[in-house]
Formats: sequence, structure tokens, C-alpha cells
Amino acid sequence: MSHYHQPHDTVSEYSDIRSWRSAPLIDRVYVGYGLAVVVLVVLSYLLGMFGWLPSDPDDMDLANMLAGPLTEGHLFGTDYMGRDLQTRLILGIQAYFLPGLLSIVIALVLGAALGVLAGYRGGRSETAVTYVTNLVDALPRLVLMLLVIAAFKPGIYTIMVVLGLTSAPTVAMLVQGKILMLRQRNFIESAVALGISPARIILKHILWYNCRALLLIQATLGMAEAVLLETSLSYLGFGVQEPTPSWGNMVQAGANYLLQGNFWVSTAPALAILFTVLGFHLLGDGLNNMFEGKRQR
Amino acid sequence: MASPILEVKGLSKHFAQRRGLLGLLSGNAGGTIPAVDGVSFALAEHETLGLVGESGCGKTTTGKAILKLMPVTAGEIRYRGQDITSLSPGEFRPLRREIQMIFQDLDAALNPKMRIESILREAIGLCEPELDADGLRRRTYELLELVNLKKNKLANFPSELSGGEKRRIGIARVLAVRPKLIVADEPTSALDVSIQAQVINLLRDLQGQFGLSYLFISHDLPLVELVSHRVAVMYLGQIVELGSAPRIAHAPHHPYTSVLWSSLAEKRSREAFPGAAPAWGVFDFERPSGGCRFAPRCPVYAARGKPAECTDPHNTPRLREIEPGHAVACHFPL
Amino acid sequence: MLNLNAWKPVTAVLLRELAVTLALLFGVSLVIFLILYAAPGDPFAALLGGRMLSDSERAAAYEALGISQSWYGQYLSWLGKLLVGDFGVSMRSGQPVTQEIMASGGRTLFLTLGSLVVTLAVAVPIGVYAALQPGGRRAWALTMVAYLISALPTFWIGYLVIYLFTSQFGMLPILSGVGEPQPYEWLYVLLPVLVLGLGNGAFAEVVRYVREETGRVLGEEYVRTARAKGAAAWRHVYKEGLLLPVAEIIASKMPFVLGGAIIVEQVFNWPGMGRLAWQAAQDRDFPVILAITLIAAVVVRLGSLLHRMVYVAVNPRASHE
Amino acid sequence: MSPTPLLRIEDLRTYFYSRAKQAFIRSVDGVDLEIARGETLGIVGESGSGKSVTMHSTLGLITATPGVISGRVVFHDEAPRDLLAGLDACTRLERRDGRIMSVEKDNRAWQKQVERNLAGVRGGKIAMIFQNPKAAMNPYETIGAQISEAVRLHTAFKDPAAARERALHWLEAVRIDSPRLRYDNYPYGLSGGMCQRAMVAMALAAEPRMLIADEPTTGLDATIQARIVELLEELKTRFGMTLVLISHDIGVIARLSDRIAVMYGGQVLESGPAAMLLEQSEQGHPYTHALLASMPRAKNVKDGGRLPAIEGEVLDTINVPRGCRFRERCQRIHDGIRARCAEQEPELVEVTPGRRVRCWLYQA
Repeated sequence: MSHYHQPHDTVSEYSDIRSWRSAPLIDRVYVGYGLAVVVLVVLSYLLGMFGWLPSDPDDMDLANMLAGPLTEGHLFGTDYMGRDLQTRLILGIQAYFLPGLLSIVIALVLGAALGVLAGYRGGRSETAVTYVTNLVDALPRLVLMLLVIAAFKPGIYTIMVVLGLTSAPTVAMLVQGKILMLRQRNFIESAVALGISPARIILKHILWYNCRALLLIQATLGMAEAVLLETSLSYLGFGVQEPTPSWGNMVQAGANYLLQGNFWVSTAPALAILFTVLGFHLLGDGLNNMFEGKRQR
Repeated sequence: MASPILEVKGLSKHFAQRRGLLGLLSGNAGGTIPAVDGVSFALAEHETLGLVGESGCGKTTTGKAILKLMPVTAGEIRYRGQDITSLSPGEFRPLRREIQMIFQDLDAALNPKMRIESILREAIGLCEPELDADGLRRRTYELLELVNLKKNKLANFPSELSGGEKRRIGIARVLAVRPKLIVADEPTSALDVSIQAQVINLLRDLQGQFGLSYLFISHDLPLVELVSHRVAVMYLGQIVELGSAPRIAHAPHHPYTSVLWSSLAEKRSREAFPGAAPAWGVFDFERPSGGCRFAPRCPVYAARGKPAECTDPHNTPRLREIEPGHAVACHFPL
Repeated sequence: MLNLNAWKPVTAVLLRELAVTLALLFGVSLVIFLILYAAPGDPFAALLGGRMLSDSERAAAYEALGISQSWYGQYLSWLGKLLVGDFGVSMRSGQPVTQEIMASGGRTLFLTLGSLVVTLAVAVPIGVYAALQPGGRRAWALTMVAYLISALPTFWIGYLVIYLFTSQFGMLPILSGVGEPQPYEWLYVLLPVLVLGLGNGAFAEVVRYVREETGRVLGEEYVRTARAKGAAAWRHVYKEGLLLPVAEIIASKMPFVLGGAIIVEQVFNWPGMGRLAWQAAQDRDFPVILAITLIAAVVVRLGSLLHRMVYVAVNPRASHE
Repeated sequence: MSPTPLLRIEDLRTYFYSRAKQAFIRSVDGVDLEIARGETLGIVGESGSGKSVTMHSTLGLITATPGVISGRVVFHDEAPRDLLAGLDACTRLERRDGRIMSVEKDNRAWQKQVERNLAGVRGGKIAMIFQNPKAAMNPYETIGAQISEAVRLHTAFKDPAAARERALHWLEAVRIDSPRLRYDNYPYGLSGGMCQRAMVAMALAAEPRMLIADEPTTGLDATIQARIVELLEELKTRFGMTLVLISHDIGVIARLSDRIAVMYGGQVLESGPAAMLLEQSEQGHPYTHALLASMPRAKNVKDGGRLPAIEGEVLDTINVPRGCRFRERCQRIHDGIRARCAEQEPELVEVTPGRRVRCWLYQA
């Protein structure tokens, strides 16, 4: 039985577009959880950067190695060398946070530029951007990364620059879609007819008013990509090397113990990856439903 | 005739027919569709010229060409005596404020993510950048009064407005830059009957108050007859008849105009024009080889046994004045 | 049914698609070449000599082959050899690259296609179900599960699955790929496919895309007319609401699955092209990594070719676009 | 009373719910209509008047929730049959001083119930055609296939060859040029007018008792509109078809309707014989009279060239006022009825034989 209730007799004429208050429960849960993850990650990053850590990441507490969670002195237990897992998990964020931001900035700036080029000018530039997009799509991201690794033995920042470059076409396609929608309702033509300069049409009307939600959503999804890529590469042994902690190489290091039945060493970083990526995905999807109006009734 | 605010001579706009990749490879770069083909007319100060015709006849393209929203293939557009056809966008910008357009799509003028207040303020700022905060507010309220909308609408988003309100905000936005000439492309076709009447009265009042000239584009014949001083009937990119509104509606000389008016749903089409051609629902865009373009559908051409002049490519009927102030492009006017 | 009598214009579209694919592969080869050319230690020369050459040796090698030092000269000569199918010799094993790839390529292709089928088989029904009950409790729960699955780190799940099967079923933990067949041989084949199928990170995206596309088509005007006609809605929805989205997913998710294969092959010690690529990246074995990247691009383009064919077969208008 | 009507709609209510404003959109708010056999009922009204939603509700085409919440739709084919049977079992309404404020509905159960009620009726006994034909026809099937599907579903011509012949027969009946060629065309290959004819053929191919035409001429050119109106007129005389014509174009309604119902804000404000409503509109509902007077026609222009427009906005059925829905825009309220107009909603009362008006001007 579905229930529909109208509390008041008359309804205010005022703008009801305060979307987060009126958005369905599902979206608010998604965004709430997502924001919680973002705050936690940023805080942990700052903690790691300033060194305020529960304990020294390399200090080996040989007494209780492979301790499970909630042993005294080690909230999240210890790894196979007795090092405190909570500290190493917090430090693990250093490996992807800043590089992730770099990849997001590149993807958004380059993507928006290409999107405007393709959408606003159209014609040859549109075909050129579509060609580049197909080109990037044709190369599986991880395979391309291996090629770059073989060629340059790059650090994580170079890898993230490549990630940014390869994510830009997706952003470009979405921005171009927005411009197409505005063009179909003749909005762009009527702005030109009124006498608004092309620069203001692009920057203010297209990018600021109509694309900011879209770019924010791509940023959150971009960070999830960055986490997955960094952890996968460090799992494969290309990212951060031991003893510097990364969630990827922690899972890898704990793998042998997992196969012998001691789960926690490998599971803790895996859960960290899971909840962080889930957080960014849900935040992106929730914001998308709220602002892009998929579920707006 | 008051001095013409707008003169259009031999205006043409041909769209290249997009050929696929194979078409390009196989050499023929594809023909062109002459959407507008040698259109000429003049519009006087404070006058409303109706531009009427079926969809696809080129009336909207003509309107947009005048506002230089698209490059012109041939012809000349003079605004207040000055040739604006070849002006660069920069040179044309100061003039652009005086020539404005109301678009058919109710949402065209409104950025979906902007509130009404900022939409109006931006338009006002274009024309009077020096206004301070309360100067802007006063001008905004003034515009709302002009289009009789309540102040509480300022906080709303376009998606929260009714059709009529969207159209009025669109008009207010155009008035903000103090135009002289407005090209109105089907301003009321997306509105309900009762709202249409309000918008037509509004446009008429504004014409009286600001001395505006309108180029009123529509496919709604009785509406064009009502609002226009003079009416130009277009068919497949050409003006086939031009004259005063009552005469075009009730005593047309071109067969197409008569068929167009007689096809109104209220009238019984058969008795208005016994010889009406059989069901030729198919509206064929391909041009007949030459001569009069309406020949294949023209009842007079059929009734007169398909006379050769009509389809003679060297004798294409020209728009010629057969009575003072009334011109027609037909060899056998009614 | 599908408009089979439209094959005349279809060939025109497929020709255009092939032309686009060739242009893209040309672009891909250029990108790969530029990466190698810009790399320190001039790996390109290594391609010729099969090992890292000193400066003097490199100059001699160029002279011997009569190609100029300029980058386009090298690119053209390299491209020439590629077109003939000569990918050069693996710097690690000394075997011709084509031979090594032939051996491992089949397994990766099986793994990739198998997992694509798994992803579709699980995600599409969830998406359709969620589209049919937009607000439903169960639909929301299923979508939530989809998000959870696709956020799982593939490698961790791989280890968990191996642990589960080795401890519970007493199987040799790692498929050595050689030696006498294990009791559950087919299981070794199935596990990686399942893990990659669910854990390739595109799972939630597939559910969301199907839910949106099917939902949109159910709301289309022509479906409402079909229901007003008394016809079963599904007969009119399946083309645009299911067939096209699935084709689109195959084309767009192929790269994700190929990428995921590298991880899964590593976890399961699965001797496929992914593992070869990983090894090549470790040892900077350029001929191998270069060949694998090209082949991956070709496979991805085959995916979108398939999508275009389905699109043209279903949508009559496509052949006149 | 006239012989038993082919279709009678009693107190039909179809609501939608805006989660953003936490309020009901009362698209159809208590509609009573009757359609006699062989008669053409014209339902005219502006956007948001509920004219389309009313007929969509009778054929169970409403997918949004809560959708149909009350009313009866009795279809007198061989035996009387309530198309909304079992609705009360699925819905529970709560009213607060006369107005529905809360609805509980088992949507899935009702969906199944509607399919059971309408088996054989929807598409078979009652067919429907829609606005913008190019979007309303399936772009992935040829029009011939879509028409023969209707034939196979509802008539005795089950095998494909017979169904094809039958479909061609109907294509000729709607005057499509070269039907054998058009049979294998796709909707995108036809003009708007042609596509509309194909949809009419598809509806008639099921040989229904009644045809509902929802804005059939909207969006078409004047000349094409005239052809479609002629076609409907011809089908009316040739097959004695019972037709429900929904349109906002008063010209089309005047041309085809025997009886007219004027709808506003989700309710029928006036219904009666077409000639009486149109010619003697001053004895009818103020809204009808004002609507006819405000039509942009040269003859309506008063002194100073202004049209007698109805002030104010078309009623948005979220904020439904107390009393008469047209009150804010009505010019004929006088002190005698001002209080009642503001407080109490008038009933649809018979003013003269066959003509019913919902206005306090005519009730003692």
C-alpha cells in the first residue's frame, strides 16, 4: 500500500527547488553517506599530512602480530609485522588523495574546454573531439597505464595526469550534451539575439549555471576512479612500494595470510577501498538524481 | 507610407544538403535546399507586417536571417536605411539591441537554472550597465508591470511558471533593451486560447506605448489577419502575395492564399472553393523544375488545363503590383 | 522482427564504421609510438635490436635499416612492420611476440567474453526489474547491492574466492596451467570469469544504464499507443529498451573488462595476455606491451562494430543517417 | 433519458502527487460524462483542464501514481461492464471538510485489476489515436506491421496474409496514397499527415465500437488539419462511428461534435448540444462564453482593437480554490451569488433539456 498525504490546504507559490529538502529519502541517504566518507577521507588526509597519527607506522609491536581489530593499543589490529593497521590505513590515503585531485582538475578543465569547443562551435571541432573521445575509449585504461609504466617508470602523479587526460573526453561528452539541450530549446540563439557576448554565454550561462552540478558529480566519480586505479596499480606492484603504505599493497601483502585463513590483514584495507569507492559513487549518483532531475516528479 | 524601418531585397538562404561520407567520396557534394529564395518586402515604423505560410515555407528562416542569427546566401537587409547585411558581429552589436526577437519556444529566453530576477537584471544590464542596485530593482518592477506580472514571480525558476508567464517574462526581457523592431516568431502558438488573447493585447499595447514595429510570423491565419496591418503569404521560400490584411483574408488574388484561408477548420472547405484539389496531403519539398512552385497543387492551374506559362522556367511569376498596395506572383490571379 | 531486408544500406554504414575503426587504430598506433619515442633510453631502438642498445649501436642499427633518425621515419618503418604482422621479438624471452600472444590471447579473450556475459546476465535483469518498480523497496535494495559489488576491490574478492575453494574443496590453490588436470578443472576456468564478471567495476553502471533506458522507453509515446492498442508492451519495448542498451553496454564496457582481466589474471595466476602485459611492464619489454595495447584497441573496436551492426539492424532510420 | 449511453463516466477522480510540494495534482476531480452510440462528443478545454487524463483513465493508460482513485466507468457493449471495477478494494481515501487530503492505494494490485477489467476492451472495443503521430507510432516497425498487429489481436483475421489484406483495406479507407507502397514504410519516412492517417487506420483495424481521438490535429499544418478533420467526418458517416474528440482547438470541435463538454480545472463546467453551446453561449457557463469571445478572430475585436481576454492564469490544479474553480477569472459574479461562488462548489445541474451547467448563476 503506497501512502500519499497532503498536510496543508494551499501550497506556497514560492520556489520549491530547494532540492535537497524535497529530494526522495534514497537520494538523501546516498548523499549523506557520501559526504560522511568525503569528510572522513579529507580529515584522515590532513591527519596523515601533519603527522598526528595514533602511532608510528613502522614501529613493530612484535608481541601481538596479526592481531584482530579492537585489541588494546591497536584499534584496527596489526599486520603481519605487528605494525598498527589504523595508522597505515590513514597514511594509505596520502598515496591517492592529492594525485586524485590533480587528475580531477585535469579531467574537468580539459573536459569542459573540449565540451564547449565541440558543443558551441560544432562542425569540424565537434568531429575532432568525437575522434579524440573514441580514441581514448579504444584504449583500456589499465593497459594504457602499463604501457606508460613500461615507457617511463612513472611516479603516481604522472599516472594521475594520464588518468586525468583519459577522463576528460567523458566530461566533454556530458558538457556537449548540455549545450545541445540548450541549443534545442533555442536558448543559445536567443541569448545571442539579445546581445549577450559569446564569452558570457559560455562561461556564465553554459558552464556556471548549467554545468556546475554536472562537473561536481564528475569530480566525485573521478575520485572513485583515482582510488580504484591507485590501489590496483600498487596491488600490481607499480604504485607505492613497501614499506610506504597504500591500501593496494596492504591487500597484496596480506594475501598469503588470507589464504591461510587469517583474513583481517588483507580485509581491512579492502574494506577501506570498498567503503571509500562506494561513498564517492553514491555521492555522485545521489547528487545526479537531485540536480539533474532524474527522479524529480 | 511612413519611412521604412526595415527593407529586405532579394533575401535568399540556401542550406547545403548534408551528404554522408559516401556522398562526398562519390563526388557530388549534394544539392542545396533554397529555404528562402529572393524574398523582398519593407516594414514601416509602428507597422505590423504578418508573415504567414505552412511549416517549411521559410518564414522563420527569414526572421532569423534579418537578425543575422545565420549567414545570408544572397540579398540585402537595410535597417533604417543602413545596410546591415555585411556588418561584422562587433559592428552590428550596438544595433542588435534595437532589433529583437521573440522565439516560438517558450523556454528559449529563459536559462532553466536561473531565477527570473537574474534573467531580467542581466537583460537590463546590457542596455543600462550604469544602473546601481535599486535602479536595477526599479527597472525590474517597471518591466513586470509592463507585462502585468506579480513581483513574487521574481524568485521563481522558469520551470515553475505557466506558459503565459514564461511568454510574458520573455517579452519583458526583450523590452529591457528598449528595442525598436521585434520579430515575433509564432509568439502565441504554444499558448492556450485565453492566454493567447492576453499576449496579443499586450503586444498591441506595447506597440502603442513604444511605437514598436513587428514582423509577426505565424501559421495561424485568423490570428495574422487580426494583428497585422499588412500580410505577406509565403510558399516554399517565396512571397506569393503581399497586401493589406482584410484584402488578403477576404479577397485574395493568389490561388494558394485562397486555398489556405478556405482550409480553416470552421469553414466547410468544399463550398468555399468547389474546385479544391483532391486530397493532396503530401507536402512535397522537392522543387518542381521551374516556373510557379505552387503549380502542382494549384486548382486554377488544374482548372485551366495546366497552361504552359505556369511551369515555364523562363517565365517564373514575379511579385507585381496589380492594385495599389497589393502585389501577387501569379500569371492568372483570381 | 529485425528488418533483414535493409542489408543494402547497412553495408554502407558498416563500411563507414570500418573506415572510422581504421582511422582510430591509426591514431592509437601514433599515440603508442609517441609514448615510446618520448620515453627515456629510446625504447624504440630496443625494438629493432631486441635489447637496449648503446648510442653507437643504435646509430649503426638505423644505418643498417636505412631509416632516417627523424621520428616519422622511425614511425613509418615501425608501422610498416606492424602491418605485416611482425611485432618484433620479446626482449625477455627472445620468442617472437606474435607467438607469445597467440598462446595467451585465447585465454584472455575467453575470460573477457565470459565475464561480460556474467555481468550482463546478472546486471541486466536487476536493471530491468528496477525499471519496472521505480519506487519499490526490493528494487532499491537490489540497486544498492549492485553498487556494493562494483565497489569491491577485484583482487581482494579473488583471494577470498580462492581461499573459499581451496579450504572447502581441497583444491590446489593456484592453477599451474601445466601438469595433470585437477579434479575440478572447469571450476578453475569458471572462478576468474565469475570474479571478473561481478568485480570489473562497471557492474553498477550497467544496472543504472539499463534501469534508465528501459524506464525511459516504457514512458515513450509509442509504447503508450501499443498499450492503448491492447498489444503486449514488451513486444514494442524490447528493441529500444533492451536490445540497444545491451549492445551499447558490450561496446562501452569492453575496455573496463579488458582492464580488469589484468588484475584477475594476476590473482588467479591465469596465463593470459593480461599477465603477459604485467610482466612486460615490469621488464620494460616494449615489443610485447606495445602489441598487447594494439590488440586491446582492436578488440574494443570490434565491440563497437558489433554495437553498430545491432543498431543498424534494429533501427531502420540508422541506415539513412 | 436518452437510450442507455455506450459509455458513462461517473465521479471519476485521477490524482497525481508532487513530492516536492507535498500536495496532490487534482488533474481529474469528479467528472461525469456520457457518450451515446453513434454520437460525437467533443471535449474542449485548455491545458491542465484534465480532458486527456479523463479519457486516458478510462482506458487504464495512467502509469503515474496514485492515478485513478475513485469513480465508475460503465461500458454498455453487449452487457454493462464497469471498467473501474474493484477500485474501492485497492484504495482508501481520507477527506477533510469535503476535500480528499490523503490517499492509500495498492498500485500493483490495481494495475493487475485494470488489465483484467480491460481485456478485449482496450484496443478492441474502444480504440484511441494520439497527438504528434510520428512519436506515437513505433519507429522500429513498419506501419503495415503495426496495423496488421491490431487486426490479428482483435479480429478474426489471424493469419499474416489475411491480416495484411485487411490492413491494406484500412489504409485505403483512410485515403493514404499508394497503400501497398506505404505498407512497408517506417513512420520516419512519412509526413505528419500521412502518419496520422496510418494511426487512424491502426485504430479502426480493430473494428472498435468507439474511437477516442486525443488532439488528433494539434501540431499539423492548417491544410493538413483540414484533411484529417474531413477524414474523421467521413468515417463518422460511413461507419456510424462513436467518436470522442479531445482538442483545445474550438474550430475543430465545432466542426465535428454533436455534443460538447467544456472542461476546466479537472471538472466539466458545461455540457450539451454543440449548436446550443456555441451559438447561445451567453445562456451557458461564463467560461465558455468568455473563451469563445476571446478567440483571436477579427470579428471578436472590440473598439480600440483589443480582444476581450479572460484575465488571470489557467487554473493550476495543485492549488484548487474553495468554491467555484473559475471564480478568480469570472466577470459575471454579482452580489447575489458572490458568497456562494467563493465558498461552495456548484453542482452540474440541468439548466435546459440536454444542457447542464456548473454555475450559481443558474441555480436558485
